[in-house]
Amino acid sequence: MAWTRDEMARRAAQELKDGFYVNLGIGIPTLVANYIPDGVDVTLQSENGMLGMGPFPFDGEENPDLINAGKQTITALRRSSYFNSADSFAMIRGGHIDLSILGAMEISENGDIANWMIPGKMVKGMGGAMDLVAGVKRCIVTMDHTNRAGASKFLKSCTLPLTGQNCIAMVITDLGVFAREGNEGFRVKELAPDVTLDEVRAKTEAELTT
Amino acid sequence: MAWTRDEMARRAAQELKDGFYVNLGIGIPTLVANYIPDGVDVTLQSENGMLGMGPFPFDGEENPDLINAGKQTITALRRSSYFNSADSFAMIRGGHIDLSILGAMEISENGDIANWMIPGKMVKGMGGAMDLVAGVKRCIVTMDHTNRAGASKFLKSCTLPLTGQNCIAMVITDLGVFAREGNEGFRVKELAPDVTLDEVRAKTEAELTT
Amino acid sequence: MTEKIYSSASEALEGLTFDGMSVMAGGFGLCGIPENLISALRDSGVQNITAISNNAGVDGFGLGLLLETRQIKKMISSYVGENKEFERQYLAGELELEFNPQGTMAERIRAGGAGIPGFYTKTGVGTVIAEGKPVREFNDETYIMETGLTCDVALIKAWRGDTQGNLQFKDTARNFNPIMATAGKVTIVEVDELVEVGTFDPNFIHTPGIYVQRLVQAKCEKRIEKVTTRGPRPVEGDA
Amino acid sequence: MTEKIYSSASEALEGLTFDGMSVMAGGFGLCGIPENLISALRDSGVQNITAISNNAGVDGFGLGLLLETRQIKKMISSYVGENKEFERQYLAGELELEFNPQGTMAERIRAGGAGIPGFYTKTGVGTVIAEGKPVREFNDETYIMETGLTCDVALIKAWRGDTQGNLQFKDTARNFNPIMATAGKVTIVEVDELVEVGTFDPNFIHTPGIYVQRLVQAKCEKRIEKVTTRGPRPVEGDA
Repeated sequence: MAWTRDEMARRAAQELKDGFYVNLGIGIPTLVANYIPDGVDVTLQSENGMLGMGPFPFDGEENPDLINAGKQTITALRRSSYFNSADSFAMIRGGHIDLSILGAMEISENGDIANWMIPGKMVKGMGGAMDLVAGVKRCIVTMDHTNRAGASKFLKSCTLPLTGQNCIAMVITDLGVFAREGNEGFRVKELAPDVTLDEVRAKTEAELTT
Repeated sequence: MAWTRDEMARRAAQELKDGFYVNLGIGIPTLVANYIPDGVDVTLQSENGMLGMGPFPFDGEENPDLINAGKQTITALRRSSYFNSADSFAMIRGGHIDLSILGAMEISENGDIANWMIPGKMVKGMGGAMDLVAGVKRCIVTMDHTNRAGASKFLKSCTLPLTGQNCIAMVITDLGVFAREGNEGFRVKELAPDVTLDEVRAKTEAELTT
Repeated sequence: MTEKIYSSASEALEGLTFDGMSVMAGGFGLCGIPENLISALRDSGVQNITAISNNAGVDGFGLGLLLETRQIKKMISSYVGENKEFERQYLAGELELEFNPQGTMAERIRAGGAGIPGFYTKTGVGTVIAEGKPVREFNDETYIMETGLTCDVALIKAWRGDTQGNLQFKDTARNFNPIMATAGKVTIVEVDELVEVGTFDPNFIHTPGIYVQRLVQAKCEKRIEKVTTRGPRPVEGDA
Repeated sequence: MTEKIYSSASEALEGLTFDGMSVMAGGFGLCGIPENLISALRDSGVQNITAISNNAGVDGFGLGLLLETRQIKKMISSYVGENKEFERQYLAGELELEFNPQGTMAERIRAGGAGIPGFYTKTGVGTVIAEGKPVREFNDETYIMETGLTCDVALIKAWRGDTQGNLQFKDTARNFNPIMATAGKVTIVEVDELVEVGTFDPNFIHTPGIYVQRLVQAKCEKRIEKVTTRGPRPVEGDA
């Protein structure tokens, strides 16, 4: 049985270590914050200029001067700090963020990621995604293994314009967990319950080792 | 009669305009702060990270955390702000300081300056001098016209290792004021009382126009 | 002392607008945008603006106002997703658009203000962003060169400013504002609160007054783009 | 939560020192130097240090301590005028010295911490500083390339720090400290005051805790290099 979005988020949360500084993308990655393991203290960065992101505010307590990178109203914590956009990306580009979890349209077997534009469609821009994948120490992607038409999103090489090259260390899909070290290819690390390796191979264009 | 150090400083202070942000070097330039004309409001920058330098403290009121770029104890003003060294030199390099007044060992007719090392002697370093002459909007030098041996310090080209190229807009010596526009040579703008053009020419290796 | 305080946003813009000018506008989404200065820029009627701003506002608010009136010729942004009029003009070929990765854009602005004409970054290597850009190897890794960015006028939104132009920003409304303040040939700031010089602890000034040429106090609407809450605050005494 | 607080400077250095290591030390002159961490580094006995610091301390204080014991192999500084032992070792060829213009040095450190391996500057063009460095023209002006600078361990002096490692600096003792804090593989900070998390207004934190791996509260002597005064404070009532 393939994992749900929440199960994927829960699995991704297992990659968080105590003391980590983490940047979470939009979509499934946002859900990861709900599954931080007990005893693991994590500080969330928001690339619009905040470290120590708190939960959403209570109704009526929204602060227009306090939003996350997804433009949602949020709150601060006792540990929070604010800084400008150049300082925020200095933190990201300089490799100070331990982990980024983000979504993707396509991942290739050499760790390339495409998640910002589809040719022919209106392009909204890459925001901070290119900076994150190039700068953060370790990048994990959470995505569905196939698209709505059933085609693999885990490819030999990306067909969409890239967000970054050779930068994804782990892919968590509804079917399992796939990890790589350095410049190697991806290895099947875990399978979702009742998902078979054959099923994964059938739905994966990328070369996978076990 | 050649100008004294204080007279040179007073003359240099005439170049300050209301609202200017100014960096003053060590020596005669430091004295300029004593002669800021009435009605002219100037903010002094210290490259170790302060805007709005105040006067020296009263006896016994020294603050070890508050020094100027010459490492002397100073005080703050109501307008003061502190920043780090990178931000301080971003301000300098980015052309935000209106005027720098500094000392020199040699000046050449094309606006080069040498003021940081004498080959064969122990070299102490350039500190912030190279950044200042390369970055500040307008640089004025105050110096004696000749050295102790009577040789000109205002040369066709500098003999000492340069601090910066083509960056000095005005030279104020004990003998007079010499100014240049853009890439032109220096023009005699003023002479100290009873100093003759002939005397200046005799003591100047650089080409001067009148 | 040269007076930096102006009585209205349009007065603060006076004499600075011209056809084809480049303008930076602070803000991330609608958070920390110089609302009043943007409106005044629209009212000035100036044409063919190159606008440098992380986003393009929304329909009818922020830079959306200048898109409606077609005063913007070109945008340099990292993300423009929230604006139908933008999309229409762009798809119709009426609007030029240059995408920058957000961190590259922030660093280009900081570099522009700091007198750094170019720097190297890993961001965008192997992507369309790298096309045509100089490349250099450092420690066997490839980096691309990006250039510093400045502008004719920077429009800034700050929380509090003093009469010397020293500024403080609030929460994540800080974002691009302090760096853009360093990158304008002229920098104009609107503040929620104008205070006397000496009000701020000099240790906690985000933007020193040297970067601010004109300052105006103005009321902001501070529209929220995506109100997101976790529900009502629990009544006291509840578990 | 990983504990960042250490009980002494030498404990804070434990496991991080090795022969040939590079160390940044904050401070300008003797203002804002990590006195206790420098002493602890001396006591560690580590050899062949490359020390990156704007100045080299004075005889018997600051980095002068490490020069006395000949633990420093190379210095990267902008000005070293106040230290006889330094001069002796340098003239005897016992010490390598690399001068950087102060602003170039500051920017190299900031770049190192920000993941920028190289940048262009006008500073030093046409001087010995430019020798051997790549050159590039921007808008018909010549610039030289300088590289980012990082280190194995950064030693930082802050005014106050909280248990998460968030820091505030005091007056001009800020100087190189915040940028060096970003450029250390490991950053160790000594503070005058250690406070509970939540003490600081998040708008006014100079260095976010992400940059701080180890923190120790320690008493500083804060020696003044050049006491300069304008005389006694006038007695009240005097004109």
